[in-house]
Amino acid sequence: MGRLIDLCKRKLGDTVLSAHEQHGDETVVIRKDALLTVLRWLRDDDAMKFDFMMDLTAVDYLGTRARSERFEVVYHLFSLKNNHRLRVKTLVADDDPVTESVVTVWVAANWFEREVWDMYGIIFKGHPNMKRILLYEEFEGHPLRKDYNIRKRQPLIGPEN
Amino acid sequence: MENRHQLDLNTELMVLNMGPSHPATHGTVRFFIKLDGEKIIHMETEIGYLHRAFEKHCEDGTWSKAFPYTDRLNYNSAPQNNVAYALAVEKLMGMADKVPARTVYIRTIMCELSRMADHYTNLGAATLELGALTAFLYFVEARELTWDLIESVCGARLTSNYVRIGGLASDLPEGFAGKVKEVFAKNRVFWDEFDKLLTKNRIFLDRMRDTGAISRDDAIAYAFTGPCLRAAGVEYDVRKASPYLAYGNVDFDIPVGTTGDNFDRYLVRMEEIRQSERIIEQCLAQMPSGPININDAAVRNPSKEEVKSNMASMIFHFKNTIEGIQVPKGEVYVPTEGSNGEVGFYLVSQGGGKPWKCRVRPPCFALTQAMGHMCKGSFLADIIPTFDMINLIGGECDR
Amino acid sequence: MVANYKKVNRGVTLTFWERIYVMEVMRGIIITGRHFIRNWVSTIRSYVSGNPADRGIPTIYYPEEKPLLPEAYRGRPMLVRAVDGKEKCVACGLCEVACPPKCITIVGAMRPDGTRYPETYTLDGAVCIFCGLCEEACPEEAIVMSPNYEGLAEYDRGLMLYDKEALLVPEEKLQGRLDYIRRRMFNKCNY
Amino acid sequence: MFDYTYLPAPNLIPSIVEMMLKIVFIFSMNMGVFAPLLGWVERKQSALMQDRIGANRAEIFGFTVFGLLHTVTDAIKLLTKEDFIPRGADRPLHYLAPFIAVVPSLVAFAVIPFGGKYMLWGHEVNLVIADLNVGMLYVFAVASLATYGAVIAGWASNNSWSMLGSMRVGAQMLSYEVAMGLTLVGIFMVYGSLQLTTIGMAQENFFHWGIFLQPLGFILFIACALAENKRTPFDMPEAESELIAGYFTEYSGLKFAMFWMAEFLEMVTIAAVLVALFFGGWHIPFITHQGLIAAMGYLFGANFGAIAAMIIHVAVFWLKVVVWIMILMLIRWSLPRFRFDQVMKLGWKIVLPLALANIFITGLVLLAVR
Repeated sequence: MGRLIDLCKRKLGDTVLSAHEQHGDETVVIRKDALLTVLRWLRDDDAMKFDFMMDLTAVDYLGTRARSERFEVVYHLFSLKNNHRLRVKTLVADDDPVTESVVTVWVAANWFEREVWDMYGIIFKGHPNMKRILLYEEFEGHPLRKDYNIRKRQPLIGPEN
Repeated sequence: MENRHQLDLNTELMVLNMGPSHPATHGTVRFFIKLDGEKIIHMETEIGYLHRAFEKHCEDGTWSKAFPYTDRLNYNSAPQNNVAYALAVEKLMGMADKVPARTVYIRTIMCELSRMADHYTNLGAATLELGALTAFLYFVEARELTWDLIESVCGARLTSNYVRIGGLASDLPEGFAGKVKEVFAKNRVFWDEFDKLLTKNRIFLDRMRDTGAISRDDAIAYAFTGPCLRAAGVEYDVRKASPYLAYGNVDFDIPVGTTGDNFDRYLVRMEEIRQSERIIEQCLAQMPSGPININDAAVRNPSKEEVKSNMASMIFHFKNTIEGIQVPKGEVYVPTEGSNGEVGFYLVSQGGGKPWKCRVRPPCFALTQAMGHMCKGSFLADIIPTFDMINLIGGECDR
Repeated sequence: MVANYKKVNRGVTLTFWERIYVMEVMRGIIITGRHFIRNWVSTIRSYVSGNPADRGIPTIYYPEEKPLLPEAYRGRPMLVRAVDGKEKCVACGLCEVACPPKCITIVGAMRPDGTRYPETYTLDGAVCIFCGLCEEACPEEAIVMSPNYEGLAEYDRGLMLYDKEALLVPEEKLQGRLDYIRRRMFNKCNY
Repeated sequence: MFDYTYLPAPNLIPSIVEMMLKIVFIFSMNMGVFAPLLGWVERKQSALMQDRIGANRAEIFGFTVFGLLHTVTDAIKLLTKEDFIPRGADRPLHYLAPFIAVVPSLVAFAVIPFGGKYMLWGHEVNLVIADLNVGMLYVFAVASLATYGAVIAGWASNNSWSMLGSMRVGAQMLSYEVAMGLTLVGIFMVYGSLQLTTIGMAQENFFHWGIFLQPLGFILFIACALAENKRTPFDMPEAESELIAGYFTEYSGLKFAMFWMAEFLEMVTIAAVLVALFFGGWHIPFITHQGLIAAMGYLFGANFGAIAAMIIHVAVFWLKVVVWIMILMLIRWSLPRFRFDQVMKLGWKIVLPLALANIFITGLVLLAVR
């Protein structure tokens, strides 16, 4: 197990649901309700100091997991000072796709969260502007969900003429 | 109405819709601006006009079918995206250290060539939009020469589709080093002329200096990467922080700015062109000979004779093409230094021949996000250099 | 052999002359004027001599002059007609599978002598992205990316649906590309 | 105050003929040669500066004439284009604006001498349409009228971008007109006249050219003239990457062509004023006006000699104008553009004080010399 995972486990205890290291990438899966406090700690703690939120995305594990763990919201963090990376995940249920927004922790999360809402339909509570970003407002469905057919047609929009 | 002179003059705010078809927005972004006179009070950015469902397409095809789509992310520096994707898949397959040394060096050269092409385009376009069309065309000429080099290797200028999992599509052409030398000699002249035309030109300086500035802390909070982050004085470059490809074996400088305004971004990019030349020259000098593909029948495409003569090769060839290269279950995030910033591929495999998820971290997505922050309080005309130095590439931002 | 961080020189100091714009205008004019005069002279020289190489301008007069393409160039995909007049294609369908935008459709059939051939082979030129993956997938060297880049655009998408006859080209015309595939893509450099 | 001598009183018919010929000449030079040809010159010159070829495809029977025929195709295109008026535009003003823009740049030429005075068969020919003794003031007055065209165009278009453009035009023209007037005061002090023919004659001696007597005034005047002309680096009102096309965003067809023409004609006028004030007008360096007439008279006889001298002088004048147009184009294609506030700063904080200083210094030097 990696150093960062040990540190996380020691500090966070049972907030860490699971952790693994693969190809040198350290990953911790944390409980959804503790997300904001954990991320804030990761950002501010001297041993962690994850000042960059490099990437925020989600993965749809439809059909491979229980529906209560269908979505994973994935945060890729990077620390400039310590030059290390950590992947933080949190599980989001199918029937209640809501999680905390981390815009208050990293401003950069703003658009990334909008994109996840756009593509996966996961709602970020506390986000200042939860609108679609890459697609248009009239788009039906969330295209990166695994149950969205790649050949699906969208209704025509626009003025009548 | 906290501004006093607004109260005095009873001015009315003007709402402007800049783009998506506006000369400065390249047709791929829309700014919603509230103006007080010429001063920007509020600005919202809207993107998505070039969305092409990159991730969905990648999930639909096999692992190796994603390469043509990665070309179209940052189309100014397509080979870089190819390399970034290939590195991620190779890491996921656990064969990152088995890639032949020659491939590593060729990939480095292609990355740097495309970085040069990207910076030429970007700097040129920035000056074009500031009105100096001649300087723009000098850099376009330099870029054309660079793209000719890329074309002679990849077979296409923009849609290179050059890198394969565990190797490359083809070897370098004969006499490549000589051609590179020729092109660099020409490009240096253009670089010097461009430099003389602009760097000390007071009009240009006044437009670039202290416009679109972002502080070091804000740049970090907005997850800036690449030249824009380094212009703000943050010493972060993936090539240095976690060397990949051959970057650990070459000697080069990474320019860093101080205040993070447009002029710093301009200077950082200008210097990076020079440093890329250095890297390429060193790589060409160190270039090892040998194969360009990994020696693994389950990954590489066998030659046509082999397919016809060898039963095992033929089976692998058909299996690789139809089912796709088998990638073990797992997930990986590989950061690389694109010309705009950190291009990271986050791949999830559930086993089998198709990616479960193929996410690219687009650098200019994060950069464009900060446009409103950077332009607030400045003039309408300052949007143009700021937006240019951000270097929004629609293909990458909107995917 | 390491990368170093280096501060760029931001404090560009301007001399008095540079600060009052005049010097910069003069310098700019000298640089662009040099290009102007050089290109003027060379253009006139090429008009007089009739030799396009005299023109110091990189622009190519396109339909009259053709660009020199590198041998790696990927143009329109073409089917190879073997020397005996038959298609090399055996309708195995690998290119159909390998094509990322799925622009190829093949219906295979059997000749009386037992060899397979494509009864219809349709390539939608409006969908093709010229990636060259079909060429790599083809085990028979039957589809190659020809250096042909002309006539690819039409006003009607239906006209861009190339059938087998439109795609078939005698082998000797594509020899350059076939050599390139054998030599540069799949030779000793590739085990 | 007004000097009425330019009125054709003594011998009416030759004077009217002379006047008509001069007007036709200037009009055909401007509208027939410069307005269409400058488009071609600009294209070709910018192309050669930028290592390109430039427009060269329009042809008649296989002849392309170095792309010259593109002026014809341009004219046909602009004439046949739809004349588009946006919804909500002020139609009368939208129509009026291009005329207001183009006319002043045409009539400003009336006071610029393109040759000296010549005696032909006992009739004195003065190669200027209207030899006003307030010559330059007239140019300023007329040139400032062109501002109205741009402002009205922007306002009448019912478009935010045009509006911003016209606001910029108004502010920029106003500030630079003040400065432009003051930069030339030095010249007027040196030559003691506002009349352009007098200034022209005073520059007979090569070392009395305005450029040598008023170098600072010359530089300031070029800056102001470029700003008045609204071309890069001072093209804020029409900055294509900021304001699309500024005040004429909503214009098409012939009305667009008129703005285009106005810009080119203004450039010709500026070049002509530059030549008349600073570069010796029609004079050939080191050859006096009378000297050339006498030399030509010796060769061809008095009358035909005067005609020959006239032709040479007119040719020299236009040559100088063309050279200056090309230099103005070089400047236009070499430099990036200012930001709007920087232009205003330059106008009010640098050019204007320098112009005042120039007047002061000129006055001191004149005092000391006399």
